[in-house]
Amino acid sequence: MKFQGLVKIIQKEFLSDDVFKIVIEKPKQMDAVKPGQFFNFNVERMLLRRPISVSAIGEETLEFTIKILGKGTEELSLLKTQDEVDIMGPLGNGFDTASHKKVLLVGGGIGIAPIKGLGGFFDKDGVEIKTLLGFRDKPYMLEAFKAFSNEVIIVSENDADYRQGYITLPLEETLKNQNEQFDMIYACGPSIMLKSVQKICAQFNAPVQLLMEEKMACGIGACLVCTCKTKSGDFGYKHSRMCLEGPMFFGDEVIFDE
Amino acid sequence: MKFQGLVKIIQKEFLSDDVFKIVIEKPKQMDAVKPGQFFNFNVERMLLRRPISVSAIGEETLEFTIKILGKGTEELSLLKTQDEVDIMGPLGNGFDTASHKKVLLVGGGIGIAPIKGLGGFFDKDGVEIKTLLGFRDKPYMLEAFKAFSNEVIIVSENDADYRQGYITLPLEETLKNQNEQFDMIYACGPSIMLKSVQKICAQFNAPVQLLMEEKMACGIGACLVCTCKTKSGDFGYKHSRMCLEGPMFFGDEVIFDE
Amino acid sequence: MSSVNMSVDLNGLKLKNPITVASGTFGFGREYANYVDLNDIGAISVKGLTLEPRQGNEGIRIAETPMGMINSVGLQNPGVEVFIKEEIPFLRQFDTKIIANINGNNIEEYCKMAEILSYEDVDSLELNISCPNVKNGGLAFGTNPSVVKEVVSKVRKASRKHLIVKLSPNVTNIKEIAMIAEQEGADCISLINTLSGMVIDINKRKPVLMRGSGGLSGPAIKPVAVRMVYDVYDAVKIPILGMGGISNSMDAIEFFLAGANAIAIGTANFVNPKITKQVLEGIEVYLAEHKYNSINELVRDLNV
Amino acid sequence: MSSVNMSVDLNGLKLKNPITVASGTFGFGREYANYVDLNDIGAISVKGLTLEPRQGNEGIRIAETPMGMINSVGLQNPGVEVFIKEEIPFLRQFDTKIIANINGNNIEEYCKMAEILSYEDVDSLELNISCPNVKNGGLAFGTNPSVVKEVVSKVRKASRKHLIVKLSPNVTNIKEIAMIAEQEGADCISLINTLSGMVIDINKRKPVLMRGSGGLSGPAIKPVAVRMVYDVYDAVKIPILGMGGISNSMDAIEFFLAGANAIAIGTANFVNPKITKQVLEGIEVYLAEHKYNSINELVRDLNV
Ligand SMILES: Cc1cc2nc3c(=O)[nH]c(=O)nc-3n(C[C@H](O)[C@H](O)[C@H](O)COP(=O)(O)OP(=O)(O)OC[C@H]3O[C@@H](n4cnc5c(N)ncnc54)[C@H](O)[C@@H]3O)c2cc1C
Ligand SMILES: Cc1cc2nc3c(=O)[nH]c(=O)nc-3n(C[C@H](O)[C@H](O)[C@H](O)COP(=O)(O)OP(=O)(O)OC[C@H]3O[C@@H](n4cnc5c(N)ncnc54)[C@H](O)[C@@H]3O)c2cc1C
Ligand SMILES: Cc1cc2nc3c(=O)[nH]c(=O)nc-3n(C[C@H](O)[C@H](O)[C@H](O)COP(=O)(O)O)c2cc1C
Ligand SMILES: Cc1cc2nc3c(=O)[nH]c(=O)nc-3n(C[C@H](O)[C@H](O)[C@H](O)COP(=O)(O)O)c2cc1C
Ligand code: FES
Ligand code: FES
Repeated sequence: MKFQGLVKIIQKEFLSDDVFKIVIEKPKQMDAVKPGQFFNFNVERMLLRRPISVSAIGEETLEFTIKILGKGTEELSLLKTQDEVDIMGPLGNGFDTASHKKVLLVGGGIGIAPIKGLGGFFDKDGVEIKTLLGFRDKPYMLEAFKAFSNEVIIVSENDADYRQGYITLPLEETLKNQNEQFDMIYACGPSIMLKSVQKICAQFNAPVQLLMEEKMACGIGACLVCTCKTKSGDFGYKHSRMCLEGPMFFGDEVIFDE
Repeated sequence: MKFQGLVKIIQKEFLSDDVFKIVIEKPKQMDAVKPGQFFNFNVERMLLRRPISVSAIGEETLEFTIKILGKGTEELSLLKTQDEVDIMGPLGNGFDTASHKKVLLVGGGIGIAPIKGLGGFFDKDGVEIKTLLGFRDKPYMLEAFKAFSNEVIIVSENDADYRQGYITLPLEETLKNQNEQFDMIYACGPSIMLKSVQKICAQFNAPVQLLMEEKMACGIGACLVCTCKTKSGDFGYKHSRMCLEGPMFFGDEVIFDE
Repeated sequence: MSSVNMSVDLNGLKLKNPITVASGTFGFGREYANYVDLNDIGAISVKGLTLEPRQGNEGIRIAETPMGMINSVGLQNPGVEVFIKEEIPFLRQFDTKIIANINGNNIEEYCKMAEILSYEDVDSLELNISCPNVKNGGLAFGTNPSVVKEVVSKVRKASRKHLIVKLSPNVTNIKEIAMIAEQEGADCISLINTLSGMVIDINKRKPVLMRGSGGLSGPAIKPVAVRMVYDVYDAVKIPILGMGGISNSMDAIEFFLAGANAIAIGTANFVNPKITKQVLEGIEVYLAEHKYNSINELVRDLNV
Repeated sequence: MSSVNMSVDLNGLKLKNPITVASGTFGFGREYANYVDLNDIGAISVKGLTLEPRQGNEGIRIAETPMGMINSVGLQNPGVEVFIKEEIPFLRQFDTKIIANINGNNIEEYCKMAEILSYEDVDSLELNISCPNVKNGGLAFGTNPSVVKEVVSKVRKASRKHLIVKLSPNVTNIKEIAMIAEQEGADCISLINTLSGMVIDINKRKPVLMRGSGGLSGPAIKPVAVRMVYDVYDAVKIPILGMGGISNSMDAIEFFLAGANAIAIGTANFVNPKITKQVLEGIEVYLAEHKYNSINELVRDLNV
């Protein structure tokens, strides 16, 4: 049986005005968790659960980093240390982390949360990590990224203390630089960013894994409401379930709408 | 304008397993509050507000005593000191407290809450008070009643430390006793109790005020969902709004169903 | 307060703003006057009126449901004559339009009321065709196309007042009913009335409401209402007064985008007596942010 | 576990307990097998099947609403042949009945599927007449009485399997449709399918779902579903499989009291994957407390 039930919150902390992290005690009967996997969080006030990626995987703990976007994440933000919350998972395929020497991590917005989990994982394996982070406003959680990355490049749309612009800028520059070769690129962020990342990586023939986000219901592949188009399939494309076949898709699989 | 808005909770305390009291700061712009009046409490998780009587009226504070019955009252029970809650009121007609020398107060179940508010009021005026209280299980809040009553009689359906049975027993005994005369009887409790109280008081020709409870929506007389039958009216009866014409009705006004 | 034009013209009924309150949820305005300035409301549709005074239904009249409520008030009201004598003069003290919501047991009663009110100081008649039709085994007038045709055309002949026809959502084809209403002379369509629903008390083992079923309102029904407004917009040319579960300005904006020219707030008044004003202000902010000059530009302004 | 008899016989379809899962909300059972013992479920109505594989609808397929959700999956499924080869053998490992939910673009497709499945190891066919009828301008089969008559009678002739007809709630008169289904040979009625609803994204200014409207499910629709089960019980003699917003055992008991012989859990599976078992246990406790010997005694056992 997969895990679904109450877990205890052992740490809760705000990282910025609207981003907080919670650390939970990992139940013994839970399956091993991979970076890029997610858990479906119950929110009492809303009908549906809320999917949240792991942002750090400890021996006996799991960390989640959550941005307040609407009522559901707002209710999660009210959780306190010692409270319990009903989660199910781990869900989804997670990142493919086959042995690499050097990887490029690309995170935009709250998409940096699963990227942090992935970085922590590679760090243990001694992989060389370069990280590109894009924020809308003031950056946060930078320490964690600096700790595991050999190099971190930060852009922000609105914070003048940092280079301004979109993450796609440093991504293009990095890939143009022939001196650096990456075994794999990993990206998570808003759909529009992933679409650009896909395009840029294709231009440079660089392999990339995209961690996608879409509204979900069951989170386990039963209801078919979370699909995106992927290239495999009889009709030139098929509708794959982000929650089960994803949320990680390879760059050359996904077809973005429009 | 009548008051509707946030008020601050300055005290919160559990009185038994499922009964708690909260004390709020009375806003300056609020109308004077009478015993038997109620406030409509907003409960975030539910659509409709929940009506709650005042159980004590201070100079600058109001007290409410609430029994957890369902989701709405459960959510109210989570409120803590310093939290704010959205209330509207005071609502309803409240008790008629025209000058009395001696009164009999009859409270059953959580119906003792408004009775406590009324006793506190009469106490200030030096009225002689006899109080009959009926509980299902272990009694609570007895100190408060003893403080203002000249005599308190307690029954419980299930607690063997007290006289067992329904409140109607001591009521009948009290009214039978020709040595005691009451200017007015006041009763609040479940509908079935009020129906018996009405009958007994009629037998003894004793004037009684009944504080009724029914599911409400608007709480101010606009939606007509909270009606009960009363004797006045063109057709022999009419449907009166508990929230506006009530919740207090005189014993000879109300027609109970069945 | 804002430079955005909020006035709307519902085919002859001119409102200073498009926020109205739904019949049966605002009494005759008196009670809410203690909480909100009635001058801030575009129009008030009063408690459903009948020719004679009505006592309404017996027993419990309300049950709460997930994000909704069902009611069975049964048109308790003092009758049209008392309305005329006591309530119109009260409401006329305020700068808001009066919509008289009329209800009948049969077509003659509807017509009689329309006639009587023709000579009275109300701004519009709202024909509530969700009433049970005694002749038709209690099924609502508004669910049978040929009955709708008859009642609307006869009421139209009985009065020259601005006429709103209020549709029942408990139908297979709402477009068909709306088109008939338009064809027979309605000036405006209002929708939706309540969905038919039931709650059973599992301890008493009987329906909470004595009549069994009642009318479901509140946020739960909003998606159904938005869909019906959207459909009716495609079917008729006359303006639409949209309602059903509106609880904040975002909800209201959904209705304008679906095709409503004005909206009504019902059940949400019970939760927040100041909601009308707050919704108005929220819409004004949205319009300004999105560079609209007038609320009328928002109507069905979908990106498609 | 309990001494109360929980087995039900839906006019030929015998279930060890009356808790089933609603089509489209439980996939083919595989996914939920990780969370709940499928042996504890009376029957599984599988994801809606079509003759050919279907890709389903494009774009966003879900929007959350107050205590509900609307979906627009568009019958994505691998087709009836793959179902037969891969899913029936999987489900047969468990002690639960298999209900094949069949869907067609036209009556011929429905009949073809019924024929094919006649020779396969499924326990019942559930005819979903909420599908859009291509011939009829996309209006659902289930909303037109004469189309219902035709499709049910033809499917009945095409197969001798136990036949459930699943009704659409988007109709004026659910009793009429149920009676036709009974008359044309349905063994059982299931209801309700989703209500038609719409959500508009006010920032993008377009309906969230690409097709505009979708199907509303979840607690929000429960009062509508209970009312329809209650009405249909009065209209037909065949058993009823009730559903719509059931989220706990109290909700389920409401449906039995309204007249359902068995119930299906849909949207609530998404929230709580173990809900089926929990509802079953909750009902057993209620029956014991209220001194019922069998679930069948609870059906429409109202105090009236
Ligand atoms: C696999 C997966 C992993 C995720 N991991 C994280 C994480 O680690 N940290 C985190 O903060 N968030 C994460 N999210 C996003 C998170 O689930 C949503 O922000 C959350 O569900 C919003 O709920 P809400 O009630 O606060 O907002 P709502 O009121 O539901 O929505 C607010 C707005 O956000 C949009 N929205 C809602 N859900 C999503 C979604 N899943 N994707 C894109 N837009 C959406 C809505 O359409 C609406 O416009 C993840 C999502 C998925 C699918
Ligand atoms: C004028 C008035 C004054 C009140 N004063 C107090 C008070 O001082 N302290 C207090 O604890 N309670 C008081 N109540 C009762 C209180 O409002 C209800 O207990 C509360 O609304 C229940 O909400 P819930 O969500 O917890 O339960 P729900 O889930 O709404 O209901 C649980 C059960 O109680 C029944 N119920 C709900 N509301 C009422 C009601 N108003 N009357 C009778 N039965 C009801 C329901 O039918 C259901 O069976 C008062 C009610 C009224 C009308
Ligand atoms: C308690 C109550 C009483 C109502 N009475 C009437 C009525 O008399 N006439 C009428 O046309 N509609 C009546 N309605 C329907 C509302 O006007 C409105 O159409 C419906 O409630 C949907 O809007 P809402 O979800 O915002 O409440 C009533 C609704 C409620 C809740
Ligand atoms: C995502 C989703 C997909 C559905 N697919 C089907 C389907 O393929 N066939 C069908 O007959 N009903 C389908 N339904 C309707 C359900 O079976 C059920 O009738 C409805 O959701 C009401 O029950 P609920 O409120 O418990 O979910 C679907 C419902 C949902 C939510
Ligand atoms: S969320 Fe149900 S299939 Fe993905
Ligand atoms: S609760 Fe609305 S009239 Fe009493």
